[in-house]
Amino acid sequence: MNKNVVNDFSITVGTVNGSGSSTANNTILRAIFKMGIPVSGKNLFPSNIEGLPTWYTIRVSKDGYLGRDDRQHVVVAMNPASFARDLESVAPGGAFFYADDIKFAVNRSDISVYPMPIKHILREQAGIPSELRNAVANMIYVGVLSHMLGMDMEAIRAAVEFHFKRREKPVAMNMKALQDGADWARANLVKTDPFRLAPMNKTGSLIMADGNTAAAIGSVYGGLQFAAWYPITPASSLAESLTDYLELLRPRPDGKHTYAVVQAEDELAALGMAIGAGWGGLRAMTSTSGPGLSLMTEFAGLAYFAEVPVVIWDVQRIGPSTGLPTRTSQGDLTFTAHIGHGDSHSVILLPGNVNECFEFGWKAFDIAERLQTPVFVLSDLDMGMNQWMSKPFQYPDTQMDRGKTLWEKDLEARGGKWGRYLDEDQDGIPYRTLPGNQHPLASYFARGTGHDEHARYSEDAATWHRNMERLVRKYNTAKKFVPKPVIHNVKGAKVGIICFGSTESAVQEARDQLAATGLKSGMMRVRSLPFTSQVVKFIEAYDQIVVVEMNRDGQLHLLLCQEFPALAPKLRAAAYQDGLPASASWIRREILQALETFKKKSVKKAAKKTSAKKGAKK
Amino acid sequence: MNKNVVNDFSITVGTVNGSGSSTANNTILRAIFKMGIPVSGKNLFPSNIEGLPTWYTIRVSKDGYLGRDDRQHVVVAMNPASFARDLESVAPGGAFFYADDIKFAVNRSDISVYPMPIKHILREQAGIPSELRNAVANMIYVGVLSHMLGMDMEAIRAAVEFHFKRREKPVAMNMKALQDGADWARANLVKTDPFRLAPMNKTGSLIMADGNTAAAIGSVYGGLQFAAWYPITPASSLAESLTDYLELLRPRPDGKHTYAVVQAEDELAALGMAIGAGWGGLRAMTSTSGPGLSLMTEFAGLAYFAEVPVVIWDVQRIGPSTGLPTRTSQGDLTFTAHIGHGDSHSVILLPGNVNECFEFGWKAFDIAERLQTPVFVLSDLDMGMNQWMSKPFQYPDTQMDRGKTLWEKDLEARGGKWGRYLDEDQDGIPYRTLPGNQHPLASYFARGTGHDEHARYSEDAATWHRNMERLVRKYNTAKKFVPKPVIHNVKGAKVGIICFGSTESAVQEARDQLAATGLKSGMMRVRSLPFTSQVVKFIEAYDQIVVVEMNRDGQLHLLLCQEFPALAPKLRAAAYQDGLPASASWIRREILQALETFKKKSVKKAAKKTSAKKGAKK
Amino acid sequence: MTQTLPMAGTVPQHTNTVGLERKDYIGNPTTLCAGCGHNSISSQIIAACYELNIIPEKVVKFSGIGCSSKSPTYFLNRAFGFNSLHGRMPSIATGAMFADHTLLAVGVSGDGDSASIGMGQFKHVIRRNLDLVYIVENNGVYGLTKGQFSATAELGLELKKQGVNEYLPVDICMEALVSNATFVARSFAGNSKQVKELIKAAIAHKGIAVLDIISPCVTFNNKDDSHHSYAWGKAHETPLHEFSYYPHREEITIPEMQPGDMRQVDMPDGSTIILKNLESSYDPTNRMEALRKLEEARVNNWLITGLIYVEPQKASFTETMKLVDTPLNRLEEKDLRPAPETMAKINAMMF
Amino acid sequence: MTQTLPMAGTVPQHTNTVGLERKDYIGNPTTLCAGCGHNSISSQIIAACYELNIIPEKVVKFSGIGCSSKSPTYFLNRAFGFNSLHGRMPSIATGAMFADHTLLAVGVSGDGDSASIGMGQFKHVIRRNLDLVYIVENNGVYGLTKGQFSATAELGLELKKQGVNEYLPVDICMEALVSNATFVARSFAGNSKQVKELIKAAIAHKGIAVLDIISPCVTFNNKDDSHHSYAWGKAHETPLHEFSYYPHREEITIPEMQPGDMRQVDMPDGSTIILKNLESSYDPTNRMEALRKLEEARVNNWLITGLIYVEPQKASFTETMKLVDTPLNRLEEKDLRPAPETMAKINAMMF
Ligand SMILES: Cc1ncc(C[n+]2csc(CCOP(=O)(O)OP(=O)(O)O)c2C)c(N)n1
Ligand SMILES: Cc1ncc(C[n+]2csc(CCOP(=O)(O)OP(=O)(O)O)c2C)c(N)n1
Ligand code: SF4
Ligand code: SF4
Ligand SMILES: [Mg+2]
Ligand SMILES: [Mg+2]
Repeated sequence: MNKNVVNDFSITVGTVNGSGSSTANNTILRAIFKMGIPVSGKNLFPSNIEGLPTWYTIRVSKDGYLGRDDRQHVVVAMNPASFARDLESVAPGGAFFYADDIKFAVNRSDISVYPMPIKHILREQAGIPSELRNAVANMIYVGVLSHMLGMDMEAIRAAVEFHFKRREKPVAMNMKALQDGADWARANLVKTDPFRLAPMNKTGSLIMADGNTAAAIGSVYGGLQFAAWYPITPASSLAESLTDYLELLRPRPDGKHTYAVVQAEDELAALGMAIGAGWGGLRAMTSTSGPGLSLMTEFAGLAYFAEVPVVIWDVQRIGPSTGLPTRTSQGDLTFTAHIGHGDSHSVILLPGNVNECFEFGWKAFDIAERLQTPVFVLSDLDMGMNQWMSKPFQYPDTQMDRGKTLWEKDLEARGGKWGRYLDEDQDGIPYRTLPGNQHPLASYFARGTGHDEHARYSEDAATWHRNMERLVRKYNTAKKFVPKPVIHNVKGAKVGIICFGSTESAVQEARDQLAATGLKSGMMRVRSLPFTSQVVKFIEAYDQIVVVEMNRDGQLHLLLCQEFPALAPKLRAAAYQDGLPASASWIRREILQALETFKKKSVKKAAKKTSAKKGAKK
Repeated sequence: MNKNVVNDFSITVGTVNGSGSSTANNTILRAIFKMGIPVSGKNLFPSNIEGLPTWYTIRVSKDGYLGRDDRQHVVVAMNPASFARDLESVAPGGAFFYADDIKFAVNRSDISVYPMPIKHILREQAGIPSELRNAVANMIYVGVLSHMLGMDMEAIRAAVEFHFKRREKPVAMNMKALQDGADWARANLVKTDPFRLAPMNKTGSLIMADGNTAAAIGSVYGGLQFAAWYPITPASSLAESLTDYLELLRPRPDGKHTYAVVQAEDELAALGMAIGAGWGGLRAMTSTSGPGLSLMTEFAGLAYFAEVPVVIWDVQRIGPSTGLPTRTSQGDLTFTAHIGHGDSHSVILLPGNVNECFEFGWKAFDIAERLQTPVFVLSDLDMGMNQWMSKPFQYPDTQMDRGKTLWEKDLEARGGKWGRYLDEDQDGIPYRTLPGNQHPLASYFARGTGHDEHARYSEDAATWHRNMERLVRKYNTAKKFVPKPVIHNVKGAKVGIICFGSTESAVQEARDQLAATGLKSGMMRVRSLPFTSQVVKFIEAYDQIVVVEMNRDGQLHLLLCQEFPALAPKLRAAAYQDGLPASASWIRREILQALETFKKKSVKKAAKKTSAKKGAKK
Repeated sequence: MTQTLPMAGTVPQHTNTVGLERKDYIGNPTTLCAGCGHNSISSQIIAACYELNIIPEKVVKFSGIGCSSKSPTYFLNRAFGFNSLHGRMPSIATGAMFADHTLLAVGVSGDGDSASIGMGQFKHVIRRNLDLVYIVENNGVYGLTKGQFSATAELGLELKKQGVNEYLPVDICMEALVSNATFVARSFAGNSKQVKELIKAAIAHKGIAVLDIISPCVTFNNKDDSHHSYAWGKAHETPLHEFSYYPHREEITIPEMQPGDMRQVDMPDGSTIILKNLESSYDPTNRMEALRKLEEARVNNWLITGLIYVEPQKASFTETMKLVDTPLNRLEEKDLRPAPETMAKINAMMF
Repeated sequence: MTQTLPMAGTVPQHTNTVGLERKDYIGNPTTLCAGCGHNSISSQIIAACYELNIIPEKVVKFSGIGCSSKSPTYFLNRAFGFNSLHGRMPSIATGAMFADHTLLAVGVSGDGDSASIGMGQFKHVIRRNLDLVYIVENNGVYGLTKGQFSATAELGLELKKQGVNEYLPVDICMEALVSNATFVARSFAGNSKQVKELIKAAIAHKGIAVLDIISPCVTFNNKDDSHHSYAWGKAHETPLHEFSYYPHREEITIPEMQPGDMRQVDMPDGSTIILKNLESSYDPTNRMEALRKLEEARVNNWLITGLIYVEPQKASFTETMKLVDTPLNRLEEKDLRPAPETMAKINAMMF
């Protein structure tokens, strides 16, 4: 028997989708979390409702790494269709559990193999309604694993009770199956693999949640008043959670609502409605994913130009086009930055974890209303739909910023003097009034056509130019309001790594690995566009900058080159994507490759290289 | 009396729109052209059908400069509403003609002032139908000008006959009014201004046309088979001309059609239909402007990813949003380059003049079918809707390139071996079959979702990655097929100017002016994305590069910084736009300002500067 | 039949009961072509609002893009307005009405705007019964882009530059009806009185009120035999009834009419519509009859005008969504942000 | 009533007249849920094509996005196909049909795909009468995104995760009809025979043929009282007639019927539809009657099935556009590029 490997391995379960395995897998995840061990789980599911192979992979990491581990240590095979592949995927020395009704030859001797009589044990479960049999069957493998890996039964019970909202019957039914699985394993299996769980105390202060739920709750704490949306994976659960949490958190004795959530007929209408509401003075939002965002293009331009606050969540999936609807990506960044015809600048927030999904959920409204502009929040499928350990959500530490809004009394105070697009404060942000304002000088006519400082239609060249330059001023002002990057400077490091979004933990892990080989690096996680002053400082502080991202073209790298041409020669992209969540191993590989390119020194060569590399490889 | 100014001045006519003045103004333009004098005309019209001020400005330039002159030498005021403004606009020493029924005080002594009894002369015209009175009134000022400036009456007649397709009655009616105007001027006016026309022989080998017509004709010579479009200024006339020229150039004895032109219900449908047709193997296109292009975003991504050839003309107007529908711009470049969510690379053609509108009209199909990808052609309102002198259109010098298409016999020849997305030739371009192909192995299922080499649905990570990398290879291959830049290298010059599209002549003029002050510069007009190898060579060859463009954000500059980060530090944007066509004067000013920024040397300072400038000014 | 002006006599002739003059309802000078049907409709909107004593600040205007969609600039200058995107007026109006559901929403669109690019939003806003007066200024062409056929152009219409239209027209009223609109009317810009009365009733209506008003484009589609021309409209208009709107029930004075000659529809706000039958009796509360009438008109090329369908009692969209009485845009942080105590509870709800 | 299989006897039982077996018409194994209505419809498409002796290579398939839109993968593997974007099948099909107008176009869409996001394209492709079999697999929900209400969900439908639907449903057939569809039918996936016969007739039809097929989503919307469930369909289906399609007129053998019991519709390709009256006689060539019947069904919650409307003779879109006989995608440079001589002429036409 190998030397024990404690709290540092991965578990992957292959099942049939629609078979209810997510309950089982979440139980494992939560039980491990409850044992105080850092853990993360990723659902790799098909774009399909029922019957196709699906995988769930759990990373147990005593060091707290949450990125995907691309080695498979413990594999559970419940699906004949993916059996061969699952078997092959087990890392040498790993453990392979499988439902013994699957009749395939198991021809590997370099791993521990454990057949499980799932069907048999299931048959012994009494009174299980037929539609729940598959789900219960899955609990049996959880039971087997619990014994074999050393999962705490009380932790498991906590997870099961949480899942079934403490409803006695399902809890009992599932715990029974689970226990039977564990008992069978105790009686019948001999452990030959090294993987073990042992309680720690690293998760006590944390919660576990997914980013979409966090974003929804954050939005409710942000005072959300209007949301319109259209169903799309992986964003749907964000909008669907809004109603749940609005009902929970904003109930009124008279049963009436301080909000409306509308399922629109498509994404054009969804953003249109949100813009109408934002223009009307509501904290308004929509949420979507790539294809929906593409459809929102024309309206995004209107909101930018008519200066309407609205929040647009894009839970990124892999594109272009319909792409892989159930696979993650960071591929919408350049598109969002330049969305819409004509000149425009998008304000973009880039949450890096579930906690920030909550935080940006409420902050996005403050920023949108302060700046009177659409605010895009780019999350991704991995962050949005998977369960992550997280710091508990923190109640907003600032009051709502409703921006420069003038009501009747304000207009009276200023003797009615006001112009919708006047730059009174020289920060590019004008004052606005809201429909319903009864002051006789309050009203104005909003439009996507050229307009002067008083919102009057104008085709005058100088007026057009003045207005567009004010919008640049406003974008500059935005730097004061958007979240600053998170920076870890490292003394003596020459290499600075830049990343954003959900890849942070995997990048951290890759950096640790590189540091172990002697390559020290600083790190900055960018959290917004426009880039704030800290961004340029970080880039200046290092000799070589590598931008890590989960897309093909190195999109953040492109935007940084645009914004800082003088620094562009020392920027390199480490971009990769195939739909799977980031892993430390590809990040490390891509960083090293990117650093290689610095060895070719002269500007001339470097230029060629970059353009060639772009072409040939990235 | 001042010294004569011959063939080097501008004429601006202010009228009411919907009053038929375009006939009159085109007559002036064409008559001057017929006299062999280089000339250009620009219509500055409101987004409105009737009743608002509109201007037409003609530049007479013995040196052949076609850019807008922002000085007004000869001004004709026919519209009471713009009278004051028109009067004010006359450059000192200029000439001011006006309809004497407009009762405004003319209080300038630094210009020559000529009242014209338009109404009076009009009253003397016999038998003019009431709906034509305004149009004929305009011919009277043409007559007055013809005498005062020395326009050749035969040249005028040629223009009038052309306009009225040699129909006797209207020709006679208009020539009469014109002659009466001329006669009146001869009898009553004393010339005190210096502006004169004198015949030259610089236009004999040229034609005069607008870019939209040229693009339509070019498309017909390209073998256009299907076009779908939705009306939008300034693109409508492109699509509307298609039918005219298809009927003219592709008639058949049986009256049947080898093409279809469909007015779609919106731009989404227009591009969708064109994609359907392109997928089906037709030479298919659509034409639109900014708002329409924004609506095409999702479909553009589909065409990129499913690899469907289709041509998309974007006749740019000024945005963002509805913006100014009748004003020109080069503002859709960054948006088009990154159109659609996810990673994508657009092939973009950038015609620089009417002749290239024709040429790219046919070439775009060859490129699209060769590459199996959407090809965007970015023209603009100035180029598309105004009449320009041009080299005659040249019959295509290459045969149609239908790309890698396999019909029944081809599949037979290869024994049915074929995969829709196989990279057989390692150039990233796969082979395709077309619906209707009766070979039993011909068919495949096209989709915007992930697919393998045989077009089968796939969510496999490696397959996705492989396919996306092939698309990069294809984009690299595109460099072989897109038009190369036009380059004027200048020995000893340290400054290189980059421009694109309709600004070329104005840039040329600005360069000549700068050269006169001792500042030599090379010049490159970029004609496509991806950038070909000549682009990087040009940049490398100069110490300082200034990118001139008619937009706010310096969009080509941004794209060059992205593509050539190593060279980015020596790139500066000279970007400006207010809806008016480019003039040498702002270009000169912006180039000088951009060059100023090079004086601040250190990388650090330069970086700050660039980002600050971007914010504060650009 | 005479209509008593509300509270006539108690205020000087030229101000209405809210103390405003007609000029308080006007907008900027029009920039549309002289004679454009859209201008007459703007005038009737002005007249209707003035006569109904509406406070302009209580109105909010919406439009898409087109000549028609420019019109909101030409009436009710004191009202907020949003000239949005081509075909997208309905969604903008929807969101905005949630901001202050106490406002009166007036939307103006064109046939291109609503029946071509905007078909989807047009149908769906009706389905949700948004409280909106939705006027389609229908001229059969795209005016602003210079006269291309719109989807309401009749089959066979021939225009100089465009050739012959090959498709059957979209019938705005029929579309509204099958989308379950609760108020559907057709009128003709040449019939100012009817336009005005219908607008008044549409304003009183709760929920969506679709007004398909044939509004000639004098520049691009006014040939005598074109179905959207003044001449054709005048020759073919077939009113379903003489239509009158009474803001207060008490004021109805119809001395010379017999009950059999008329039909009365009570609106939820206490106002009343009186339909005086012309040739035959038409019941606009019967959907089947409305369908039949429209189909009959289509087959026979009749320009039927008047109230085609009304269902006065159905909940409007903002009612369905059960909003608090205060306009949402006047709510404050305390109404919107959950209390700090709730945070711990929420965290506890996570695992 | 018996239907004679075309040329029965002359070929072995298991091949059709074009020498193909049933398996030549199948597609990939379905990845939809077991029991999904969409699968039964795919089977009937396969059966109809097999029985009609259609050459699979002569078919082209289109779809949008959704579970329904995946189905073209599950039939006619030997046909080209394009699985396009959500709601945009009609435009893709339109363009493609100009590439080869001799092909048979079969489009499959969902209720979300056609009635929500795709409303505009759905209506406009009908208006143009594109030669397309347009099947809407109607289940009242968005299957692929896990069960949200679609625009065809009935008012009051309650789903576990979604709550209660507050809006009146879009009626696909009514929409098609008012857009002047030339063939409108409704069926129920549980009635395979009728589905198959209607598909055959739709294939024979020239121009657009809209088939609204209630196709239960067993995973998200199959409660017994839901209007798109198997149970409800079985309980409420009310066929308008017994519907049979005969590819060749000569083969009709209806010994036991009296002329008064039946109605015959001749299709332009020489095939015939026979409608055997059930309770009362319904005339599907009468638009007014079709409107009435749909409205009646709506009011009474009947699931009427069968051929609702047909207008067999109208020109299809590609006919209207007067294309040459050769498929456009087979034309060559000489057909497409004007001769060199023309260039000078064109230049001379410029000024
Ligand atoms: C997305 C988009 N496409 C096209 C246009 C150009 N456009 C402006 S108005 C208009 C048509 C307006 O027609 P209609 O709604 O009938 O209004 P009308 O001018 O006839 O009153 C079009 C196509 C646009 N503004 N936006
Ligand atoms: C633009 C866009 N928005 C949203 C989606 C997500 N989406 C995929 S399928 C679907 C709904 C499908 O519903 P329906 O057409 O009724 O088909 P069903 O699955 O019910 O058969 C949606 C909204 C998408 N693919 N594209
Ligand atoms: S073009 Fe037609 S619709 Fe537009 S303003 Fe003129 S008359 Fe009216
Ligand atoms: S989810 Fe519903 S519609 Fe989709 S495959 Fe399953 S049963 Fe069919
Ligand atoms: Mg119109
Ligand atoms: Mg559905």
